[in-house]
Amino acid sequence: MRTLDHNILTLVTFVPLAGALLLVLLPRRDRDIRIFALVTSLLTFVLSLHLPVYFKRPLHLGTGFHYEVNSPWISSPTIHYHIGIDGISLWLVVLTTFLTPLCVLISWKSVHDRVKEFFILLLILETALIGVFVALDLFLFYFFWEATLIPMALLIGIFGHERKVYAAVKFFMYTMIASMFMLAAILWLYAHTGTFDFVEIQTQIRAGGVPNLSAAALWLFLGFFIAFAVKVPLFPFHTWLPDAHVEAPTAGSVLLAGVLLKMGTYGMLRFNLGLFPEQSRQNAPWIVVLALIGIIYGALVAMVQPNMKKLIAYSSVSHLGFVVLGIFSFTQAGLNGAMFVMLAHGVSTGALFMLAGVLHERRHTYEISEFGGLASPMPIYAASFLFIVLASVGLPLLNGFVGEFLVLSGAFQSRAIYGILGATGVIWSACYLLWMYQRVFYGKVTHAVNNSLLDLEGFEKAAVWPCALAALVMGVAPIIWLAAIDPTTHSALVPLAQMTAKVVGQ
Amino acid sequence: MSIHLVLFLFFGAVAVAGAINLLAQSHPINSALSLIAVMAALAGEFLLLGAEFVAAIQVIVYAGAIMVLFVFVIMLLNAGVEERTKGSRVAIMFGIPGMLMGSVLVAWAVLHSYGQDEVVAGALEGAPRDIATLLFREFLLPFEVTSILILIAIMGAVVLASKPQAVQKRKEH
Amino acid sequence: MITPLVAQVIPQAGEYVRILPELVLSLFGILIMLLDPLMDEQRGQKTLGLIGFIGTLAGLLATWYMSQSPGLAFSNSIQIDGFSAFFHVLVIAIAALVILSSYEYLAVQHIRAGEYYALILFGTVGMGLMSSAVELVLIFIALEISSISTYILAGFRRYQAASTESSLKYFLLGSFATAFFLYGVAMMFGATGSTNIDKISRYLQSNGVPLLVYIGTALMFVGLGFKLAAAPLHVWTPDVYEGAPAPVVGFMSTAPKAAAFAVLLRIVFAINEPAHFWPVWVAAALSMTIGNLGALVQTNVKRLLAYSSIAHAGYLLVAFAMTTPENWPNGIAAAMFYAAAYAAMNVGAFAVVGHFANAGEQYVTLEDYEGLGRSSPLLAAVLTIFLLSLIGIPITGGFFAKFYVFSAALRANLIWLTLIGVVNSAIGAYYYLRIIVVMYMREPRKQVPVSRVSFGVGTALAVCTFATIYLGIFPNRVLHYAQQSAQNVMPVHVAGSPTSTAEIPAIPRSRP
Amino acid sequence: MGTHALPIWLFIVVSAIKSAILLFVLLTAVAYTVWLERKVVGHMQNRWGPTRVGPFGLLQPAADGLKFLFKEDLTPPHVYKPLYIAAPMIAVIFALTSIAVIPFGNSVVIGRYTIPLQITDVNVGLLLILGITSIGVYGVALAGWSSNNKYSLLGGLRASAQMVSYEISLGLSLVGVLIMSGSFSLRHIVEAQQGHFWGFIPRWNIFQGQVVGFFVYLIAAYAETNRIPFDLPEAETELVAGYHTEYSAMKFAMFFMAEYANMITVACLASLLFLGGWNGPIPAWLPYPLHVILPVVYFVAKVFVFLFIYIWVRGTLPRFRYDQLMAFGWKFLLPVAICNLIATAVAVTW
Amino acid sequence: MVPLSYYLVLSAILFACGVTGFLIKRNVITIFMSIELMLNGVNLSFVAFAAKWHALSGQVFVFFVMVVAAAEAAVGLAIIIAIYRARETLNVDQMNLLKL
Repeated sequence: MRTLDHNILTLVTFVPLAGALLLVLLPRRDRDIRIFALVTSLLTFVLSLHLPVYFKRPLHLGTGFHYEVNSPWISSPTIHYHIGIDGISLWLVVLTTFLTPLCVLISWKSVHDRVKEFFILLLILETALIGVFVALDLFLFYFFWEATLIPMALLIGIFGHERKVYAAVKFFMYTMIASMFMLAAILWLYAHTGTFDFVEIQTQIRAGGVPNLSAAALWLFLGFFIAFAVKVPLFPFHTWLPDAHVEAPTAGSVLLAGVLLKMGTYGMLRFNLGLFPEQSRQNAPWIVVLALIGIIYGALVAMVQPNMKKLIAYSSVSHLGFVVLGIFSFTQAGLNGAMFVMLAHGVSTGALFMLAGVLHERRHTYEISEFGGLASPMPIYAASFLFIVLASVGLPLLNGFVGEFLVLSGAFQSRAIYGILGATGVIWSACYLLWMYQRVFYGKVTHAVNNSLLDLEGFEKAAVWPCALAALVMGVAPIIWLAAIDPTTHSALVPLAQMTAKVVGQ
Repeated sequence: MSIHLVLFLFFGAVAVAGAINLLAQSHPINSALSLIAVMAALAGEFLLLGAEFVAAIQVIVYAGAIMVLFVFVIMLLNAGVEERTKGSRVAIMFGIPGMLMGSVLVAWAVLHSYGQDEVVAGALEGAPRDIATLLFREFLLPFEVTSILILIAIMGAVVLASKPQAVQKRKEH
Repeated sequence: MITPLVAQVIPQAGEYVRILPELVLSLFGILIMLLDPLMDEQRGQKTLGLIGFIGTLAGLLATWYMSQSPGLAFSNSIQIDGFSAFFHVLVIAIAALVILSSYEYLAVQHIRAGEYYALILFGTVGMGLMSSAVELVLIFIALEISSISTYILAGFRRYQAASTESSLKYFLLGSFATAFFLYGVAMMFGATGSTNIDKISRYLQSNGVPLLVYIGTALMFVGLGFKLAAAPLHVWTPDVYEGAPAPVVGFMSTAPKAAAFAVLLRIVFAINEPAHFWPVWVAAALSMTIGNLGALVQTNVKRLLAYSSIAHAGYLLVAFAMTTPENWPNGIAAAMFYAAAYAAMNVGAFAVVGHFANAGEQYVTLEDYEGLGRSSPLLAAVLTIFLLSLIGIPITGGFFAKFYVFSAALRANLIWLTLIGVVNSAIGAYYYLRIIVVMYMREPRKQVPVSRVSFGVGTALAVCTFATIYLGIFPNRVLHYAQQSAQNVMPVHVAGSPTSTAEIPAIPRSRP
Repeated sequence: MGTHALPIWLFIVVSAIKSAILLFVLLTAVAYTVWLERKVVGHMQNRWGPTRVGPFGLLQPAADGLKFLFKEDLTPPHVYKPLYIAAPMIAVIFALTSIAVIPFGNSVVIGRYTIPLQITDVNVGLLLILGITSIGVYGVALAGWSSNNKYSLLGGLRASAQMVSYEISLGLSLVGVLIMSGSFSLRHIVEAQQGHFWGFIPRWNIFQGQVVGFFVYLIAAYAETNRIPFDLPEAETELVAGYHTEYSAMKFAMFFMAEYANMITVACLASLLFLGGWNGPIPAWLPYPLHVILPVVYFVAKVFVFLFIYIWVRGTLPRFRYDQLMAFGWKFLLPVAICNLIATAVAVTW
Repeated sequence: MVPLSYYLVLSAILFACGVTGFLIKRNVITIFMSIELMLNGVNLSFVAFAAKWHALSGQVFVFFVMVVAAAEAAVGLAIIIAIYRARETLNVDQMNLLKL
């Protein structure tokens, strides 16, 4: 078991890549390819279940990271293959491995052109995504961060809808340029600490052993923050998101909303908070304001969207605002809530995109006005949709509720007005989602075509229902997740608490 | 004024006049002839500096071989009077002042560095034997390597100047 | 019986080992020339190409053998050390790849093979010598060998006016630049009384830096800047690259540049003339900016890559702007690594472009690349890898190349230059991406025939891809080697350089 | 060098006198070479040659000269005038200049001063001659081009191509001699050929293994001077006199003079380099003036022999075709010259 | 006797004339001749410096420069002939097939 513990992360990370490489060699028989991709992603998922199951086993007590692997990779500059997970990244990894097989399923029929390329890209993307969450070497992190870009851009660009090229390029350029700033910051850190290792840099910063840090810290903080804020996307940087979502194929949207956006918030949590607590605190006010704007603005814009997918996309802007709000409230509840919203949003928005994709599959449009009264021809579909919408809205006992509740309570603790403004977001989200549901499913069938629409098929059920199930379990027993998250967020807040203590002491 | 200075000034004047004439003339053949004049005048300067061998080689190689090639090509292509097309105005506008500045800079640097230090003419006997010794010892490698250079040049001249039909002919054979 | 005179003239066998790669390549070049008239076109293309390829392999072997006996040779005119071995391997490997990728190109374009392969080999000889020469006159001649052979190669599609024009432009501007370089050498000689880099370095150390040395370095920089296509001396690049045959462009955008960089490294760092900082800084910043901005508006892929090569010269020049000696090894090593990575990806990119171009190079616009991702997925994928590497995306060599250069620059506190570089790489991403987008995300508007990938091109591409990825995942060995051999370039008098030229033992020479 | 002993003014006077004499002799020689050629070729072709003017037609050159002088000097309308006029001058000036470094005998001792029988002795004399003759090609080339006539142009083109090509063989054939004597100074070269093998074979270079070099030189020199069988630039039958089609009167005469002066230079050079120059048997009991005069006589005799061979060849051989000429130059003469060079170098070294 | 700097200034003037010719002349052959003029200027520098340093090597360099110039001339003129065949002009302004 020890060897497995040592290698499990590497295994989880690279099994999809290995699958992709094997897929290259496979002949172009679409069915085989689909099955192979499904098997690979399921295998990854199963392997990744090892992580939470044996999470508590004390492996490396010193650093707080589990399943750590640290072996030299490149000697100059000293880059290590340093991976490991803590409570934050644990669930994000699992979320990724959970969503990928569902993506394969949902793409089973909807992708029929260049199938091989599609699944190769999907599996490469999975590796890169997992890599982002497990990397503990800043360089390795950047490496995977950039590596997510290409398969995602290609997925959008090749398999997307009408304005796919525009969307793909926009997506690529936004993220690419933003991450340049992060690279600059990483290089500065390397130049002044002599290492890329996250843990070591953290230790050095906390010990105050980095020369010139005080002058540069703000810029470094911003360098990281911009890269993450674009990815999240935080309010003024969000313009790429609707385009990318609308044009992306279903599986692309699912991974984009479900996992890719979390890379940004994960980065904030891990790097901005972890490396620059002081700057985080100083800059928190305007960041929180941006987050609140995001929450409300996203919700309001979502409300008027005539396009279902765009609506969900803007809802993501709104939800991710909660995450940022939670993170920068600097409270235990807020951080836990932020983490939980990430997971919940991943599951429920992923499912929403899948469902939207199902509709698009049948009608080739996302326009809400094209539908109406779908409840009668597609009862199972309507029921599933309702379930997911409720989860997303934040109905108690479903997953959305737990996270949002925690975030808001954290925000209240931090400053009441944050909580109040944030709480309106919940209301808005109920409005636009339910209104959308009403327009699509209730009433009479307005378009005759819709009468003959097929209900959910087997593989679609197989893709959507696990999400629904997960949403339910997360809502009922959030403790399973929070048990791992809580200690980590707790330790993440320690330096902040010390800082406050210092300020108070003075 | 010593005889050397007189000769220097004479050859120098010829050289500069030739160079300017090269620029002023519109017909390439006139330019070529002025260039030959420059080369001949430079051979004179080399003699003043005691470099007899170099002077002779200058005449043989430059004036006698390279410039013959130029004249040959001018004749072969029957190149006419240069057309005064729009030219590259930018080059003229920025190039010439820049060039003037550059040369003034070099001249200043040279005068600054050496002032009136004089060269003793003939102080250095450019005897062919000494040059050969140097060429075959210190500069053996460069000397040998020039053979590759010449080989390339010959090959290139043949490849580029031969008529494209040659390819077709080869194919027929 | 050998008379004493001859004994003095003939160098010892040990010295010949130090030019062994050049000897081997020249011999193979001559062999090709001799065999050329004996063969008809069809057979010539195959056989001569094979001989050329074997020649380069033999050259690599010879380089290995050569690197076993470091030291000075031929009256201190060349110096064999890790540095020169590195560039030898680089240029010879480029030549090998270009020969492979020309294999079918020549047949498609009806280009005579004999002179073509011979010129590549001879040109490689010049470039090899450039990397090992420490004598300015030898550098000059070697530079001319490499330049003249590329002038000719650029004009090889003779039945096309564009190619001849490209050759002419390259030639005129190239010789113009050579004259500047030569004037610089003259100034150096005048100021120090020597043309040996080591001697110049010593002279400057003991006598200070005369005024003429500044002018000399500036002039030499102008001359080499042309060869490097560094702005503002870059104007020839797009025209020449557009007109020249694609594999030749792959060759001349990498090998002569690498060699010129080797020369520049030796000159800049060994002479240690303090005033080079600002010219290099400006040239680097300008090259990056002009190259990237110029590439944005191009529709011809060859022109686009030409501008990109200007930009890459700029990135590389960043490594030259190190001011203090303790930063030099970083800069040198970064430059060496960059040259290697750039060679791998650019030769590969041009091999693909050359393959797509087809007879008469008619398919070279972005429009022709539409839908290639569908019609020839493998080639498109390979080209994508090269382009990603040119952007500097991780897991490709281009990433580490940029990374090393920028981190070296940061360590030398060149914040602004690094910033310009980083912003430029972001701009650069756009136009490389355009090619990828066109290949994968557009439907073809016209039918572009793509011939089957032949063995030669296939092998070349495989090697380039492998090298690009290898450098992107395991840059260790190459970088390590570069760092070690960077010490060889360091001038004698800089304290703390463990293996300076002075300590490399000259081969003892017995004179009767 | 004896000249060092001369005061500068005396040196200038002596040089002027030497130049004047030499020029006179040369021009006369040119005139009479023409006569000789006509006469000899006439006899070879079983006719008399010039007979009318003077005994044996000896005054014919003077008559020709007068005729050239007094004929109307036509300048065709479409020529490029500056060069059209300059070309013959270039030709004749460079043809006459090269004689300056040719030594034609030993030194004369007059009073305290030793005066070499040579206008000036440069230590790179041979190179200087090569340089001057190589410039001479411009005369022909420019004449052909400036005439604005396709025959002339072709003639000029042929001339320059031919002269550049054969100059290489010419130069290489001389290198053998240079290796043997180790100097570029013509005087040294001649002095290196003094003495005999086994008491009777003179140590001339041609007897020291430079036979091949000699013949290469001879052939290349014929080509350099545009003489039959290499007279393609002025081939009457195809090019209507080639580069000098448009020339008449004195300008034509200049080309004529240049050609023959070049012949003489080449002949001088051949005898200096290969046939021992002015070396020859001079019994010691002869009075001093003969010691000075005999070498000059020997030298003139050798030159005469060469000129005779020139004429002989002209009377015997047909003209080459142009491609044959080029092929011959590059594919035969040049390799032979190189082989000769290598053989000489090897022989001298071992 | 002549100061060294005079020679060098003369050489700089010739070089500058060459550069000017390169920039302002329109005929390819003349442009090429300007380059030769530059090389000649450099040669004068070399010989003058050789005299200054009493080093014959300066004269040897001239030798190499001439070889290079000859090689360049051969190749360059061949290119010029080729381009004349293709374009029937020697004016650089008309060498415009390759433009943005």
